[in-house]
Amino acid sequence: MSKLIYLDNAATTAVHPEVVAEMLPYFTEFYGNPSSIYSFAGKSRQAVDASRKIIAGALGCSEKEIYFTAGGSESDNWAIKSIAESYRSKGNHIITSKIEHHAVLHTCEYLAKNGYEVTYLDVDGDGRVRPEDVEASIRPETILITIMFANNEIGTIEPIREIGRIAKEHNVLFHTDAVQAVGQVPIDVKEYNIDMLSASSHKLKGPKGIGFLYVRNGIKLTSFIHGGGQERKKRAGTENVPGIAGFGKAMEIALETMEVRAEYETELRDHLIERVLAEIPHTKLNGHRTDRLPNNANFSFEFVEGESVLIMLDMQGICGSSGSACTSGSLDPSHVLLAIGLPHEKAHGSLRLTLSDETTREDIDTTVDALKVLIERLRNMSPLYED
Amino acid sequence: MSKLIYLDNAATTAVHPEVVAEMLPYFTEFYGNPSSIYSFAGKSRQAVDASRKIIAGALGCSEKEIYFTAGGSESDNWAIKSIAESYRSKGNHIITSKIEHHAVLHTCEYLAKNGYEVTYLDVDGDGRVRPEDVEASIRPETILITIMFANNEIGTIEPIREIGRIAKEHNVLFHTDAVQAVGQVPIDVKEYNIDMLSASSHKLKGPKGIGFLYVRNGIKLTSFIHGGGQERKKRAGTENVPGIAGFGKAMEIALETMEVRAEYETELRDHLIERVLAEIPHTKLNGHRTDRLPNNANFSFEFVEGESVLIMLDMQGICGSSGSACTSGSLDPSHVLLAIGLPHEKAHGSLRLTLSDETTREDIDTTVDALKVLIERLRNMSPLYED
Amino acid sequence: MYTEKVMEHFNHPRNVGEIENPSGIGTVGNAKCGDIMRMYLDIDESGVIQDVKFKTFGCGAAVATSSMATELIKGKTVQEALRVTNKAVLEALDGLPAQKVHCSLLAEEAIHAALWDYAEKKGIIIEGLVKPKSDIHEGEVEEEA
Amino acid sequence: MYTEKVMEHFNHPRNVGEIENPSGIGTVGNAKCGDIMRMYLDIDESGVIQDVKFKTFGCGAAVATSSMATELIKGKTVQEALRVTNKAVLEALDGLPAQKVHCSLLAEEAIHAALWDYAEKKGIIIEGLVKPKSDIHEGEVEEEA
Ligand SMILES: Cc1ncc(COP(=O)(O)O)c(C=O)c1O
Ligand SMILES: Cc1ncc(COP(=O)(O)O)c(C=O)c1O
Ligand code: FES
Ligand code: FES
Repeated sequence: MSKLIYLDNAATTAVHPEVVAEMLPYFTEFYGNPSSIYSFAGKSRQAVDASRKIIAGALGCSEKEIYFTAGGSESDNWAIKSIAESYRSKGNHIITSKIEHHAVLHTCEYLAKNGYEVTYLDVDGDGRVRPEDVEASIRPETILITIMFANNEIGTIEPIREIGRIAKEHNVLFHTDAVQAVGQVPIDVKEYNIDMLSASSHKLKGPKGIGFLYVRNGIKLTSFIHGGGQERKKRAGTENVPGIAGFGKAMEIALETMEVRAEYETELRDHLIERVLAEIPHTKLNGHRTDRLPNNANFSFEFVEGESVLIMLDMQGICGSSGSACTSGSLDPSHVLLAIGLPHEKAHGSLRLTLSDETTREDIDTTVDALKVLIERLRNMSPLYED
Repeated sequence: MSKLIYLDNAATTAVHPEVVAEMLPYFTEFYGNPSSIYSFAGKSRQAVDASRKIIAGALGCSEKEIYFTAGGSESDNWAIKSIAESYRSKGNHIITSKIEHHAVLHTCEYLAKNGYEVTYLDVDGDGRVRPEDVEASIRPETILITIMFANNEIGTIEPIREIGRIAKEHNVLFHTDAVQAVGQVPIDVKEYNIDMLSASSHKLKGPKGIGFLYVRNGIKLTSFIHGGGQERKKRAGTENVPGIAGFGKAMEIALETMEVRAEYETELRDHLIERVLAEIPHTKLNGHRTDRLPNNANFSFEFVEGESVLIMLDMQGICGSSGSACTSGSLDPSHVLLAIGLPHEKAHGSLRLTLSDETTREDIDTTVDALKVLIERLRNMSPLYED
Repeated sequence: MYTEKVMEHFNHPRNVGEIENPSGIGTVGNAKCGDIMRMYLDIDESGVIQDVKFKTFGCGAAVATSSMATELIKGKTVQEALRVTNKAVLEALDGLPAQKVHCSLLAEEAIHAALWDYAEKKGIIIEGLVKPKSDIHEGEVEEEA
Repeated sequence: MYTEKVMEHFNHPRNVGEIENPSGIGTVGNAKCGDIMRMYLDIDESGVIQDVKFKTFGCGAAVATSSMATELIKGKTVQEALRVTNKAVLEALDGLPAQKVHCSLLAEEAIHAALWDYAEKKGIIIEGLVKPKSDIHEGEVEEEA
């Protein structure tokens, strides 16, 4: 196999070498437990503090508003379940959208089975929640609006600023799953009136297994993991010091490079989109044409099935995805593609390609050339295709 | 400062260099998401599978009974809350002990506020739960017994086999927090009738931020973190592949070296205990004299306060603890020491020293020599001490 | 995920295509669920399957099982073809991942559907053959879309 | 965790010990909570603190604040000593971690307790001094244990 062309950076990213270098000392040299009293443990504590500071700086919040978790899923679960629990006396209604990640959707479904009411908002054909729908769904008993910052499959960026404004006006808490957006697009939680925000390190060249939840000061936060006094007594468990240090470094690099990266990736992405739409017939771009993550392209190829496309790409050393990584093992079509109005058989034939700043124009061209051939091959094999 | 003498291996351990080597490729080389479909991700999936196999082998269970988590605290929370939720229709009574880790105690307290009844068993002067007390506490509505395998402060090993037998006879589920025991003493979950078991990697030279929960086949397990289909749909979140790989390697090493290590550490530990008791007056060993973890010694020095002892040790480059790391930042005396009958002021003056196989006899002698002097100094400063 | 044999058949599927005026044709599956398989059979007077072709809209396993199934029934009698179960296809492919086993059922069903069509056209009854439930009549797919 | 000044005072505490026949003695804190501090004052006829000693059972912050407090009041008049608040001690030590601030209150209280004892013995009233709540009378500690 020739060089690997990795176009699945929305599933997970390679860890940046500088991030690994940042983590290494905390495995074997400064391995102390940050909660320990001796000065040796100070090194670990400092690493945690420094990372928290970088992250708080990145979001425009205070360090005391950042709680480290084991990843985006934990952050989503914690945020939603915590609000459900703490604000139960105020109400039992939660507003979300049909295109959230399963970490949000399944948590909402769990709550729905336990006495909560959930409104799942429709999205438009580009995958955007309509702010007016959010507003119209608010009831006296609404305790939480949870809408993702950017969608993981189709890359569409949601109107977070408007939703934040509406949430504030109606005095309803607003959580956003920003797992795909953090480190990719600028986010200021105060400016956007975000009350809680979930993030995951491995989506921005940090290590897997570490994330954070931002919780605005003043929000009643319950513990999700009970135990020791870590994370201001709200999230027990010995701190994953190398992970936290790595996340901080990854965030620092992401911030420094954001502008240049976005420009570079957007151009490549647009090149990819233009070539695919021009050269492969019966093809559609999913998600908003411009209001999308700089590195995301998502296509539907009519008459072919997604897994077959992925396997054929794989045989040429190209890594893509047919939706979110977590569901690509399952046989259901993507709930996101169905929500933007795709019929089932097209929802089965989608391909997500997500770039990084290490992707080259040559990678893109190789991929498009390969796609042209293999889509044709699969179509010739397809009982749905008559040309 | 001279060489660091690290005697706080119960708080956390240095990661074994071979474990770091095992993890490294999964950061930058085989960084794929194990759920992805392309062959590149197969490397990640294989790493996860291999680790699970090692761990299942270590406990004598099937690979399908091991669920990776972010650490011991999450495992404890998940196990207890899951049983509480799934078996609510059977009953609402949980039996635990007064000397559990806070990850268990605070979870039980949380449940107690939500309609569950919890029996906190007393322990004897050595910190041992009496199996007959467990049996006597079982009621028709008892759904769970959760007793730790070995105590993190005083090192006492609990009568797990007897408790497992009782649990089985009465058809009550049995969870054990084995965070301090896994990798230190042999554990066979089938032989001991353990239904669920919590472990954490960083206690056995693995990385921080990764743990597992063993759940016997047939137990109704609810999701704690909802979302993607990872861990047989029971624990969502992109797998921490390097962490999982590292944990597997750490477990492998721990198993291979267990016997030799236990013998070595036990001898050193006994040397430490003998010297301290012989050379420092008004001193008591906490925990069982022989039925304790090979690497644990815990002393109470009358008339002195624990933090002062720790700081003085620290000034000589010796790392110890005054209880569990999570509570050493707090000002409360150890609940474990109170439970074994120590009066408050003695519970404040305790010192835990936990060895590793890298601890030398010289380290121990240096530590005892230092302790003799500093305890004397602190006593001379103490208004409680009249010699 | 897939065995070498599966990958080989996926990558070089045997007997892809259509047969004009086939003795029997069967389409099974459902585009909504992401898989459709169509089998064309050319059966001679003595009941031997002279030629077989398929088209598949489906995952890698669906393609590979179609390919293998056609290989297994080509040159066989109708009765022999009936005995080519999805288990036989699975074994010939060195197995499939658990969640993909249902894809191999599709191939079996498609053959049965084509044989049923053949029997209907000929006005005969094939012993042991029951009417396949999931047969999709021509045009239905397009209507549903 | 602790500043250099705190560590320095912890490591080389000034004025540790006892004074025989002190002008005033004060013990505050509670062994149950893990801290007890005892102050001895030697006050001359003109009300100047000629000597001060302390004993502390407590954390590093308790030791350091006792030490610093004794330094700050030594050679001062009773009135001046009264103005040595825990804030002054804190500042002199370049601060303490949040959860350790209460330890510095102990030093202030111990001084007040010793001054109260001195005033009682002398039969005088020290302006601005209120009876410290947490004074522990001799022997009480042992009884409680
Ligand atoms: C007995 C026991 N249980 C649970 C834990 C929690 O483990 P972790 O810190 O990995 O969450 C610890 C250690 O901190 C422990 O010693
Ligand atoms: C939008 C979104 N939310 C949540 C998650 C879950 O994050 P993690 O896998 O780190 O738990 C992901 C990625 O998997 C995601 O893309
Ligand atoms: S054909 Fe349905 S998943 Fe394989
Ligand atoms: S004296 Fe109480 S904690 Fe410092």
